[in-house]
Parts: sequence; C-alpha cells; structure tokens
Amino acid sequence: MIRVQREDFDTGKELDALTRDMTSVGGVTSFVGLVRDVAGAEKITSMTLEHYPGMTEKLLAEIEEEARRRWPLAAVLIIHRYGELKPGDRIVLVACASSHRDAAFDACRFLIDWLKTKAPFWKLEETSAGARWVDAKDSDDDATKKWDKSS
Amino acid sequence: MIRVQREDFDTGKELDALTRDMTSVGGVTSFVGLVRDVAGAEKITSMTLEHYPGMTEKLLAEIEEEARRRWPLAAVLIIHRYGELKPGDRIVLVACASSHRDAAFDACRFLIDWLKTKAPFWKLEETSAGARWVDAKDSDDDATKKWDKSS
Amino acid sequence: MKLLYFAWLRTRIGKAEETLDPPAGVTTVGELIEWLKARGPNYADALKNPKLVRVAVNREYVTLAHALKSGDEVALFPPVTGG
Amino acid sequence: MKLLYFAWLRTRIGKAEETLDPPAGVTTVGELIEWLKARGPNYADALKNPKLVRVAVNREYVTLAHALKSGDEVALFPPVTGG
Repeated sequence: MIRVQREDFDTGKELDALTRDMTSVGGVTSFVGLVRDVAGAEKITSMTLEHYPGMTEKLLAEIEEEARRRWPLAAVLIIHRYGELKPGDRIVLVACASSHRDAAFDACRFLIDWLKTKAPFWKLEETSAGARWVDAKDSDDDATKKWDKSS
Repeated sequence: MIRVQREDFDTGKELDALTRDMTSVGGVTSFVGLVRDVAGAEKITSMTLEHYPGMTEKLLAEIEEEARRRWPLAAVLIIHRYGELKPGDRIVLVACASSHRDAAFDACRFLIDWLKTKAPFWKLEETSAGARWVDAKDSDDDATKKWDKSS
Repeated sequence: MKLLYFAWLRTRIGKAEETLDPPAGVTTVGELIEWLKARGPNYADALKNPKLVRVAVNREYVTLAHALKSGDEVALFPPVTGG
Repeated sequence: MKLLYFAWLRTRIGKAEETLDPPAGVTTVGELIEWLKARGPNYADALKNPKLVRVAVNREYVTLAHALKSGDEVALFPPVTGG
C-alpha cells in the first residue's frame, strides 16, 4: 500500500492497521525518516518537499511490487509526505511485515534505499543563509546499487 | 533505554518519545515482534512468556551498551513483554535512532538477532493439542553469530 | 509535447511546465535537451551539466537515446533527494 | 547456593528454585550438573541433554568449566526463545 500525502501520519496507528487481522506475521520492520534541523553549518528553519504527482505514485507502486517479488511479505506500507515540513517532522514511513524477520529487514532497507535515489522528491531547505535545494548524495546511489541484481 | 514489562505498549507513542527534542536524528528503524497464531500444524490459542527477572534487565542494558559502542546511535529503545499474550499481540519493540540510516538498520537488526538467542525469555504455546515450550531455532543462532566480531 | 520541470531546474528555467513543439530534427531526449539549451540562457544554465539532469517520459525514467513521440509528457529534473 | 530453573527445565524438575549445599567435590558448573542428575529421575531427565542446558551464574552466562563460589545464584535453563 502506498500513499503520497501532505498530512502527517500516526506511526503507531499505521503499523497496527498494517497487520490487523493477519494471522502469521512474525514481525514488522519500519523506518521513519525525520526532518533534521542542521545542514552543514546552518540551522534549518523549514523544509519543503516538492514531488512529481502521478509519477511518484506510479514508481512507489512499482517498487512495492518489486519488493513483494523479492521477499515473502505479508504487508508493505510506504507513506511519503510532501509540502512544507519543520525540523523533527516525519517525512516518510516504510514498513514491511513478514513471517521471516530477515525478509522484513531486507525489504524495508531496499525500499528506503530505493526511495532516496529514485522517487521523484526534492528537498528545499530554508536556512538562516537563505533557501537551497539539497544535493543528492553519492552514498545513497551506492546504497541503491547494492540491490541491483545485475551487478 | 530498556523496559521489561507485562503491559502492552503503544508503538507510535514510544517511537515519538524516543526522538522528541532531538535535533539531528535522520531516521528511526524499528522492529515489532508479534505473536503468531500458528505453530506447525496447530493453532495457537495463547502464549506465555517466562523470563528471568533481574538477568533479563541486566543483559538488555549490556546489549544496548554494546550497540551504542558499535554504531553512532542517538537513541535506543528495547521493550520486551512477559506473561500471557494472545495471537496478534505485540511481544517486543526494538528501535534505533541515528543520523545515519545504515547505523539505525544494522543496530536494530543486531539487537533483535541478539535478543532471540541471548535474552532469557521462553515461550510456552497453548494449542489445541496442549501446551508446549517453543524450541530454539538454529537459524536464530546463526543470525547472532554473524555479529560476532571474533568470527 | 508537454514539458515539466522540477526543483532547481524549474526555478532556473523559470516555469514549472510548458507545451512546446520541437522541430522535426528533434527525435530523442538528448536532442530535445540540446534544442532547449539553445532557447535561452535560463535553459542553457539549467541544463548545462548533463550529469545533473534526469529525464522521465510519460512518468518513466529514460536515457538520452530514448525516442520521443508527439504527445509525450517529458519531465526534466535534478537527482532526487526524498526519503 | 541458590538454584533457579526456568521453562521446561523448571517443569521437569518440578520446582522453580531451591537452596542446596553441594558437597566439597563440586567445584564447577559441570560438576554441579552431574551431582544434580544423581539427585533423582526428574533432575536426570531435565538435564540429560547437555546441549539443551544453559547456565548463568550471578546472572551472567558461563561455561561448564566455570568455578562456583558459595553464595552463587546458579540458573539452569533451556536455549532461550524470546524476541
């Protein structure tokens, strides 16, 4: 299940709903991404997430399918916010439920690594020194490449 | 922070409290373990978790310290329940907050792998065929050994 | 052809989207970018570093060699930074 | 010496804890287990497979060679299954 939304989410409620009425889920692994308040030397006062409506949802749905093909998952949830956020705000929730702990962990990490390099979101940070677009990190690219089956 | 308790916990509230007032936490990785309702061919009607009061808390505190030595963690939370639980109930929550996503994932997995093989808890399953103690799994031992620095 | 720009590509070009009809010689994504760069200094500046330009056609990532069709939705944007 | 038993070791032995004073010849954990096994069929049954017996002394995991002191809290239990 994927959701792209401006509103905040309640992590506990989302996790509970994910496995409600499921009988054989041994565990749920999740990752919650938060807005940090520092960028290099400067303090961040707010962050705006721009995205590509339509493409975002399409890609997230595709990557959920890919994760389900690779691992035995009972449930998958990806929530990604857009719009203006403040330091400490939740940005993203990725959760994977499985009867296999390894699968839950690997799939969750795969999804967040992938989101960081492929999902069409861009962060604009407002700092005391003005607004600036966040640069992509090579380390994120490397993290995604390790999941590439052809490599 | 570690807690060994009979009562249930609210995953969302625990995760929110973990990083409240923290300024540089990029992400929180968590694992929630749930009671499954099947054990082989039989349906589980309830599960009772016995533990070793005193030793449990001591070992959990030690392993939290070990995780903090190995990874740059802003916060660690381990909650493990004991007593009688029903299928679908939460058993354990492990959460690690870090400004480094890799650290949050690795530490969380290390802690749950470790809990499964070292923390003095024992599961007694009630099924239609009677009560029986859950056997330890070799796969859990293997999962813990991969974190052993000497190997 | 509908063109969409995001993030600093959008702010440097100065618009979020536009509808353009490139000449017949523009058949690939790479040719489209070269043609756009000749449209003005804002385009030239936004698109000057090809390593920092990602392209999606009809909401799918493509390479510079991708062949364009009329009616395509072409999005140009910098490397993504979500998650 | 305080002895604690957990899980199926507890149910097979038939008690959760007891205070015992092993003879002077019992100086290690391994010797303690052999001595316990001779105390009755319930102990012998519970402790028959050494691979399934874990030992903690004063709440710390130890091996069979661990030397015992008077006043130790010795816990015997099967491999753990929490988490």
